[in-house]
Amino acid sequence: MMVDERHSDEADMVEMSYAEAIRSALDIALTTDERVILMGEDIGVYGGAFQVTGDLIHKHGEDRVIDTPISELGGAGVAVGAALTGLRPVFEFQFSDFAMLAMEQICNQAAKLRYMLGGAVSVPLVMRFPAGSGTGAAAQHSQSLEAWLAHVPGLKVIQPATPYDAKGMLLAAIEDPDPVMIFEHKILYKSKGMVPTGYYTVPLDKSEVRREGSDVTIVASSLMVHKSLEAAQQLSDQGISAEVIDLKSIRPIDKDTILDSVRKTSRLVCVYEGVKTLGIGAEISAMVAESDAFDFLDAPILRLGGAETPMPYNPDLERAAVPQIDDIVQNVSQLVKGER
Amino acid sequence: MMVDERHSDEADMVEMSYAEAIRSALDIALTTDERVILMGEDIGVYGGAFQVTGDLIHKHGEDRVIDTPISELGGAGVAVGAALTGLRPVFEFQFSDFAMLAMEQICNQAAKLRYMLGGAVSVPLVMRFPAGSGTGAAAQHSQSLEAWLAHVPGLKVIQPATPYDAKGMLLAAIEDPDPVMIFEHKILYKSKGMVPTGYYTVPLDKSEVRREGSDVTIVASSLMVHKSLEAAQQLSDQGISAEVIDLKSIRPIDKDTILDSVRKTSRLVCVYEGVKTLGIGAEISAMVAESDAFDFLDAPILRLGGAETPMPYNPDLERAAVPQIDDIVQNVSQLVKGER
Amino acid sequence: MTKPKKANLPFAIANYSPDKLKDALRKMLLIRKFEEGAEDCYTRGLIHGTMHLSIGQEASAVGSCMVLDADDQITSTHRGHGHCVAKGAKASRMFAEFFGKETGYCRGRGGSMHIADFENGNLGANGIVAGGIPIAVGAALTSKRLKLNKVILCFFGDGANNEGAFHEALNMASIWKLPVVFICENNKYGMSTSVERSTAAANIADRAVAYSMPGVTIDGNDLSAVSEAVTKAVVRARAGEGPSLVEALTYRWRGHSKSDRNRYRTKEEIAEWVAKDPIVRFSALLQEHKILTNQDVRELEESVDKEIAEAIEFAKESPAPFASDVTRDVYTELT
Amino acid sequence: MTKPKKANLPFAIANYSPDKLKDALRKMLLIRKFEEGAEDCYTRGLIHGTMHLSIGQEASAVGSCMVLDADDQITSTHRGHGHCVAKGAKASRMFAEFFGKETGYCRGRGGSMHIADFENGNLGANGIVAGGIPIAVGAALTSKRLKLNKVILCFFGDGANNEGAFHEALNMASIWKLPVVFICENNKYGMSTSVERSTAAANIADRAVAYSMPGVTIDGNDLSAVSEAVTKAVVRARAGEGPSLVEALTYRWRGHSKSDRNRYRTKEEIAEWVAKDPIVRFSALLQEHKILTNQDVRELEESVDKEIAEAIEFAKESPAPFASDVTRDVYTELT
Ligand SMILES: Cc1ncc(C[n+]2csc(CCOP(=O)(O)OP(=O)(O)O)c2C)c(N)n1
Ligand SMILES: Cc1ncc(C[n+]2csc(CCOP(=O)(O)OP(=O)(O)O)c2C)c(N)n1
Ligand SMILES: [Mg+2]
Ligand SMILES: [Mg+2]
Repeated sequence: MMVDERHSDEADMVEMSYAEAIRSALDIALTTDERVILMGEDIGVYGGAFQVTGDLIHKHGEDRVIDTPISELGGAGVAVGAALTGLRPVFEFQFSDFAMLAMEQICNQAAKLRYMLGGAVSVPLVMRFPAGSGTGAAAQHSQSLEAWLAHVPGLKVIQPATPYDAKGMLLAAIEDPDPVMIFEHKILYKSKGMVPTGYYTVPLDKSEVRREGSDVTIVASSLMVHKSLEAAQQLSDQGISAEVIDLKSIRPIDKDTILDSVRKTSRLVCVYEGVKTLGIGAEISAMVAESDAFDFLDAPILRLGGAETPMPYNPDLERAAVPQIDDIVQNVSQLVKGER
Repeated sequence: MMVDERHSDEADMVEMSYAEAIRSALDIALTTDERVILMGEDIGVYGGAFQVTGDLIHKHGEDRVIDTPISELGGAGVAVGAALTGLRPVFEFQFSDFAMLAMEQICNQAAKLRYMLGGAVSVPLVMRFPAGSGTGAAAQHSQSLEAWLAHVPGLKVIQPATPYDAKGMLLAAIEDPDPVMIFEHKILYKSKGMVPTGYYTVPLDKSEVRREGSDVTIVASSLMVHKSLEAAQQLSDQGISAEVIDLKSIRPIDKDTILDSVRKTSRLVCVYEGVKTLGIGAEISAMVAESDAFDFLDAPILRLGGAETPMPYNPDLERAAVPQIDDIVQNVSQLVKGER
Repeated sequence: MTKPKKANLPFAIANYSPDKLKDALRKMLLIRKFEEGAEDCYTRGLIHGTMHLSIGQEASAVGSCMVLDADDQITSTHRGHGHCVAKGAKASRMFAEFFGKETGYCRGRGGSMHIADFENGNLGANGIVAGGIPIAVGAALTSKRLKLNKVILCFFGDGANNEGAFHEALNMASIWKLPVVFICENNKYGMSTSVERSTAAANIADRAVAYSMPGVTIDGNDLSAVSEAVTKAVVRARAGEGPSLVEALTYRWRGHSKSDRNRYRTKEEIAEWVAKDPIVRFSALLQEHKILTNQDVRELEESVDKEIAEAIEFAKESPAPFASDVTRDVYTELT
Repeated sequence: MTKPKKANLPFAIANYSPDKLKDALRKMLLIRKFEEGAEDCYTRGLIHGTMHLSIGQEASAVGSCMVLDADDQITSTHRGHGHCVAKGAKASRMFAEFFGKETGYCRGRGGSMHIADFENGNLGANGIVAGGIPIAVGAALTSKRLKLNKVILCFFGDGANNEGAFHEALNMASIWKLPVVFICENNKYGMSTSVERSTAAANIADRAVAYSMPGVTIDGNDLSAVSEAVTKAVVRARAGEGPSLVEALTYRWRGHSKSDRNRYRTKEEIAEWVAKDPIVRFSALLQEHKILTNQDVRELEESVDKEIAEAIEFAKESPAPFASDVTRDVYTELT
């Protein structure tokens, strides 16, 4: 599950979990910028449903780390209004699923205000969405809805896959003048990686090649990056060289990195946890299919996405509902061998 | 703007507007099935913001044609609960944009209840979403959000483009045991076509070839069907033979009809009004790119979708934000000539 | 059920038969032991996911549901085991659901947070706080429109009362005079946030004013008080006079869910409420009024223990779903 | 502005300078004539889209905003022209916006439903009913956190009070004691649905109880009554004591929007309210108290007429956006 972190110049790296890395970013932001506030349900003394905010309330006080009532729409709207007028709120949805209640404020207000007002304002708002399955929490607590938000102009949408990126991209998001939506996979919160203790940022609009390869490009995001890397390792035992791209940003999509890779490998597989139909793999596939890289393609573009179903409770069904390492290995191998 | 209606056996066809065709379907359903109720804002004496329900309240009474308070989430939830327990509600969102407030009830409840309950229940709910731009109503009243709902398993999502389909698909939707979401383009409400006065249904899962052609397949939906047909006419003057498919259903997508056409024409262009990124064209493109029809493709798959922006108020900007006939002609012609 | 109350007797004693009272105690015990059993199975790794236990809140579930006729309906919450048992569900099929089995109420697809029992009128728990409130109002609309004469009880927590869905749903129920009773189980906290810190009203029942419906705050650990208040509300609903809001003050002994570290409340507070155990209170009341002997209660407990043990056995032995059925029941099969 | 009220004098007369009163009347006239001008341009096809006129409601906009300091803020609604003018916007840039021009407040991107004027503290109209309510609360949170001492007035309609956003936002404003004043302009109807048919409360101000804040229902066509109630609420907000709810009873003379056929109300009702014209009333009050003469009023009207004519001219002459700029300002340019 650990990805090698090659890109930091900082000397003082320590091992942190993904959740700790986020907390470190929040701590730095709260400390250095008095405009930053945190809002969310049970993020105070409880420390957040996934213990991401932890004990920040004790250090920064309940005026900065604000427990909201269970009011997702209103809470998000308060954050929008605060961002519009001078604060820099970082809003946590307890589960990304509950953000469905707040789509109006996110997508009708935060995303559009700058444009509707002719550029007169910015909305420096960050929202965090714990997403994904694997916890047995069933259909209303396990969704991957990033494709919805990535469909909305005015938002920036990211999915960091490592502790390093989780911290660096969050710090970049807090500084960004526009609304940035961060999808965090719940299963990643406990994953570990080397992370600088101090301040640094990671660009919000760049993908990253996590493993180089020549036979096929796998574009994956979030938890699926790790599954794809594991699959690539197994594929290499079969003599198949897979390049793995960590998508990281889904609005905007880093077209160049993906097209460069496809021009090199001639094959593309998109791996994502959200429902396959109209999930982010649809966009990546379509983007490549309409580009000049189309001419380089030697095989159909494969998508491995979530099954066309609400997330089931039973653990075997739950596993069957999202791409697993075996699925990736088998499908990629068939594709490369021309069997599909 | 009128599409020739070739597929009705009924003798007693009359010319109706799209809005009248919907009203006719609602009238029949209210008359023949006491479980059917209509719910929505100002659908009673006002007749609906787009005068779709018209004077149905006078015929069927305010117990059947129910003006809700301005409470989209609660209203949708009431409709879900009613559908779950024996009624067959047809819920009108005044503008599809306001459905953002009700995503929770639509996508967490209506779409998932049957599955979460192991098949013990059905949710025979119909929701109507007046969508699209062209009215100068700006960013919060002009969206095309069908891609969001088409991403959600458990829902059926349709976009009828003609009065004939609007009525026949609505009657089919009301009979369907599962939640059916209908996107109606506001600009189509006044468009006319021949419609049987009596009862008939049109399948919810079938696309239709509206114009046959051999050089390129244009898959379009809703208002864009009409723009594409007009473009196809102009293209034929340039010697380009375009096949135009009216998508009609976006969940499920009628894969066979599209693949058959692409196998014949070797070129595919998707035309849709929703934001290009992760709009329905992304899914169609990706579906073709991963199918065996991929091998038949002679050119990249083009998408003409909405611009990456909230909808502007100024009419010139508004026109620039969605595909126009000229854009279709120009892009298709370039594609066929190998210029892209 | 609606006989005039006898002077000086608690409502439940005055209005219910000994059998019905005994059944109420049995249901309370069944809820308690069901949840203790579920907790134990969870700890032993036999159940996955998460669960929200209502131990300590049994009086509000049983005291409310005992007022209903068999074909009345309820909507429930993430903390819904008690409501489910109180409305007549079998412990065996509930355990089977938690074990993810085909014999579960949701055939293993729903789990604790989506437990439902349509045959007995439980329209379902809900993973979305306040998600069930508009659904209950919709069920009440069906009852009224189709003249089914059903009353719907809508359970939700104190935390849920700050959701917009609460506001919109109560308003509609009132303007349309629908047969629904809103029962707020106020256990002082949402996940961790107290009512004082989250709700700008001294009593949640005060909010009834905003919807022109009666609102009452009662001791939710007193089964008799609960059934008295709910009876009034149900009578009103059934008479076509519209909804009511009943706020039952109670407490969950356990943490919010299985991952709670109880940082937001004190041991003393918990102990104080454990001392108000609704089961002990109701059992004492029945003994005081000679409805049951101490021996009867012991026998009841034993029979419940046996039912739970058998239910867990049933769940363990039941078949699991096939992974290949993952997309089954997303849509209704058209035949 | 917060001087003690002189005995027997209407609040406005007792508390405001003649200049300020005259300016208030001028603003009311400006709103009226602005909207008449906009309506005329619309009818003549010079303005497209739709618009919601507040003719008849001028007292609540002006009476509220005149209480504010220059850097206080407001949030407005789809029926927001009046609030915008009252908070100090220029008619010329408003017309330019309606004409879709680069010189408009939103550079032609927003139109009537999104008119805003940040420099003067108008955070914007909103196309979403109740959409601005949580935003106002957020602005109040900023004011409190950064100690800006700003008060935020939050305008919304009677229809908006049934949205969940209303409930959630008022609750948060109250528990956090934020400096915001909620002003419900109750003009008896949403688009067509009357308050009686949609709202389960006799007065919308009654709902303040649910949020432990003061609530008051006033004659919204009486500028003095409006500014009196809003002054109380602003003083309270500025003192850190939290929000208030002011319900101003008023009426829109015109249909809901440009496509309304007025089927849901009678000619008599409209006539009755036209007779309560807030401008006539305020003008009469000023003349009664010798603040203005009839001649002064006529001069005011003429100067406003001139301002409107020039504003329309400005809008017509202004440059339109380039179609190629369609995606400009979706994101902030990073420099
Ligand atoms: C819309 C929504 N927001 C947040 C949650 C997470 N959550 C689950 S239960 C809960 C607390 C609910 O409190 P209350 O309504 O008082 O019920 P209780 O748990 O006390 O029984 C929270 C915040 C959720 N499930 N749904
Ligand atoms: C969320 C939402 N629902 C519905 C609408 C459509 N709509 C616009 S204004 C309006 C009526 C609003 O009534 P009220 O709040 O009383 O304001 P008024 O128009 O009377 O000033 C409606 C239903 C909308 N814009 N937003
Ligand atoms: Mg609680
Ligand atoms: Mg109104």
